[in-house]
Amino acid sequence: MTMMVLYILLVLMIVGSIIAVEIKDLLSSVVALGAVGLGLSIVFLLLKAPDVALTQIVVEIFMVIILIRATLRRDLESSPTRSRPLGAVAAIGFIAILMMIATTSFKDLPTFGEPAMRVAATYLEQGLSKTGAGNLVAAVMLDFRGYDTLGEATVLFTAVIGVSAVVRRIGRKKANRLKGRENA
Amino acid sequence: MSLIVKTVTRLTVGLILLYGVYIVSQGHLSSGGGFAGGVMIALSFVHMMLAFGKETAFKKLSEAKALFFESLGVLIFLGIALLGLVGGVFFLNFLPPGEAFRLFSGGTIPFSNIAISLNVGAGLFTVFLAIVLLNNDSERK
Amino acid sequence: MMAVYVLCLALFCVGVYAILAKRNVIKIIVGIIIAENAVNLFFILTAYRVGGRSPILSPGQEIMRVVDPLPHALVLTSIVIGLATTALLVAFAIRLYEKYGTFDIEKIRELKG
Amino acid sequence: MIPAAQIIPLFVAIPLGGAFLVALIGRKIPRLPDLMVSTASLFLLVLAIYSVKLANAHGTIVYAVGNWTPPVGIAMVLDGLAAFMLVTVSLIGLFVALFSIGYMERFTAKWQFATLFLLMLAGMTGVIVAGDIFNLFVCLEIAAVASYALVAFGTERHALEAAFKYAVMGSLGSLFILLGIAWMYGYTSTLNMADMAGVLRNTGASRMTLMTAVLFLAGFGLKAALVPFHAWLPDAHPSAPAPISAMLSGVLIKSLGVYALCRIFYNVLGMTPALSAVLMFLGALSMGIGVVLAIGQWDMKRLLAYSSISQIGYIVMGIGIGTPLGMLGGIFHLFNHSVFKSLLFLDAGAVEYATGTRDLKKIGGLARKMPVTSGTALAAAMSVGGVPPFSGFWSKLIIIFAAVEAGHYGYAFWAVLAGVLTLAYAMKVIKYAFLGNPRARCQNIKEVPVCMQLSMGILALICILGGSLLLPGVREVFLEPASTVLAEGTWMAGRVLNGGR
Repeated sequence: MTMMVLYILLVLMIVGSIIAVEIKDLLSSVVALGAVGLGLSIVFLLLKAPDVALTQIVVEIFMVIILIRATLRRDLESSPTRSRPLGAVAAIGFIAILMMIATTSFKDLPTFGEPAMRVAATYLEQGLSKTGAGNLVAAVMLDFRGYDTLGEATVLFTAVIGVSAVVRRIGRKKANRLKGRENA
Repeated sequence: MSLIVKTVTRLTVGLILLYGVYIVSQGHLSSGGGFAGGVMIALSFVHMMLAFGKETAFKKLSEAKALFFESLGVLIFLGIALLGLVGGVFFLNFLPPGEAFRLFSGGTIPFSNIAISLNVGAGLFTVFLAIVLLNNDSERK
Repeated sequence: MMAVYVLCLALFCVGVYAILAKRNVIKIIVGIIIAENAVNLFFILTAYRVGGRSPILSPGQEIMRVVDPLPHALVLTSIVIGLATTALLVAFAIRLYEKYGTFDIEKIRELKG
Repeated sequence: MIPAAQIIPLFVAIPLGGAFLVALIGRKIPRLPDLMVSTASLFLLVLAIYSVKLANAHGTIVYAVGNWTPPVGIAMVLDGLAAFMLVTVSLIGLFVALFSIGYMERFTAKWQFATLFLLMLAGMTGVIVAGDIFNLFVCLEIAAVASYALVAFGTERHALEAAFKYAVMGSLGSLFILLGIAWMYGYTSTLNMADMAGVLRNTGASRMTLMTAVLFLAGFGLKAALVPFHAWLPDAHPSAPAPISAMLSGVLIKSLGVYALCRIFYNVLGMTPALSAVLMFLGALSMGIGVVLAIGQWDMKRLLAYSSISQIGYIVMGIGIGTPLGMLGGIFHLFNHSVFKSLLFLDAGAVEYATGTRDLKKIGGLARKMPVTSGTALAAAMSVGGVPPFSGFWSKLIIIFAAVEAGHYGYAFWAVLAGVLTLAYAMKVIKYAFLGNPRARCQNIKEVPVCMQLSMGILALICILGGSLLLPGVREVFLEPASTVLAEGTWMAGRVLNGGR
């Protein structure tokens, strides 16, 4: 039953993403993207990952808001729909190679639903007793692998500083003693 | 925005913020955590700004203040890690794990969650402000 | 059972296609988000156990057939990293629109050689 | 864990702490950003030199973050290769920071520049000391996101355009890497690189390895700008402010691209003859295409950017040969290229600072007006062109010898040919920019500020004396431990899991 729902959701997500990529109207594209994110969140719930589902849905909301903010009131004339032929060839070539290798490589992966769990067994056994956190994901994120989480917070921090640096009105001070700067 | 939107917003903004805080504080017990909660806190401010315009939102949290809180949050998180280094190892969970399933359990985990939520909440609001302010400027031209 | 992985990879390929082949800046960003979603999904797929329980314990519960919590933590990290990248890309896109008046990557072309 | 291992987390914590402090209070205190960047990178250099001593004394040092024994927790690993890379990155970082004190006066919001610069540095050192594959990815993203923003720091049209393309290609690369990691995790069920190598060696899953190798090659190839994936580099590197161009070309593509690629291919997946052939082929391709495109350029920084593609080709080919001599050559060339390419970009920045343009057709005769810039540029150009006794000559010589020794005569000939063409474009820069009669617009210029001169001077000195790293006694301390780590392949994994040695 779970598998059936999973397949249906996955197919819907793929359809949704194709719509998001191919539709002409940018706003509809962003909305379709939001639907894909919502579907993904439900898939995460099905796969017993409530933490991830929660984060996915709120992050998706934020992404859709800023994307809509970017696309709102942009005239359609400026939104091309045609593809870049060279890029399309490169993409299809790469995807073909990837799919070809992947289909043989899938056989090496453990069966779906039966992960090997070499390291993870330790988390299940010791997570509660050693860290005292009932949520094992929180235990892994902030204790066993807290350093990764620092890195993640730093990436977000970097992006925020980056965004506020990029949106500056004036990037370069006017060079007074130089006349005729070419690259300013 | 219309009166309906404003009234509904007035009622819901507090709830969203409160739910975000709840998610942060319960991060080590049930699903959620600093990131999800932080995003919710940011979204509550975004919500307010969309309904009431930027002046009202600015009164609550200006861009400079948001950037300050963001840096503060991530600095606190690094501080927790460095306190561990003082105690022996980088990222050592130096507080006792405590009794499981209580609010004060998990050693440093709840504190890290709060630091992260500060960072994420303030940071994402800054991003939104930067992008929105930019849009307004360009439309005015 | 492998079909799940194949579908997930197909989603990734849709994203990659959009990144490489589309001319619209927003479509490229949409492609990146889709591909990111697919990669996150792949992580969670590797964690799933048939008939498993979520890795959130409650008092008095036995630890039995709990799904792998590690990929969940990794995906939380990668979701936030994706959000950070997207925010930066959107800021670039808006600035580009402001300077060039278009979202067309073929027209936004001052640098060449 | 030995007590001295406590310095390992400091490599990440110092620049991160500096960045956060600058963001917190840097706007209020005007001199703080400069001061923080310089002191943090100076500290890093001192620590990095100390880490070379440590790595020599103790071999592999493993630091278990959070006191969780790997593979349960995250490991930071310091070995010969990591120490070598740390010295390279922090050396360039320090002099670029010194240079940017003067150069960045032309830009607004210096505190943001300082923050992003320190974050980029932290990301690179994080990648270098990472012993855990997901941690490597996270640190890589810190450095990459910071570099996207830094490329667009001037917020001009072309800078934004270049930054957008760079960010899209960079994100695509990161996605490939992340998918590769997911695949690896699904199979090995661990994230520690040493543990992963052990699992892969025991089970010998070749189909699995092929898939991840393709994903990692595409991902890290995009970061390192190897030829089929190089399209973003000639836009991104010239559009950034000069100190950032120096950082990007000098160390970022190496620590994020080449170092991570080698670390994973040699120490995790294990090198096979097929992989080695692929690396050599891509290296040779980058070498040839980069050098041909570089000769045709008239924009000084764009020429240097194409030159970076070509020189990365040398490094990848040297390492790809797979013999100890080839790896030594590749590693040595990595160091030399970091020094001379960042010096050349700083010189280009100085020229732009003084004259306002970097078009080779519009400048000339700068030798008389800007003696320090011209002198250092000459040293760097000689080094990139492979003129003895400058450092670049020795490393290229070793790579060519290694190719001959391994029986790859075609590749050796190709490298010689590319070397000759390299000399041609190096001479082109010198001839058009610094020799000849001064153009009208170059009459009233003066030499750049002292801090910029100082950093260029010291880098030029390293260019001239770089060959001495090969002397017996020095080589065993700095270069050989680095190439040994690669030569050991997946067998070094055992030492990481046994807690060092």
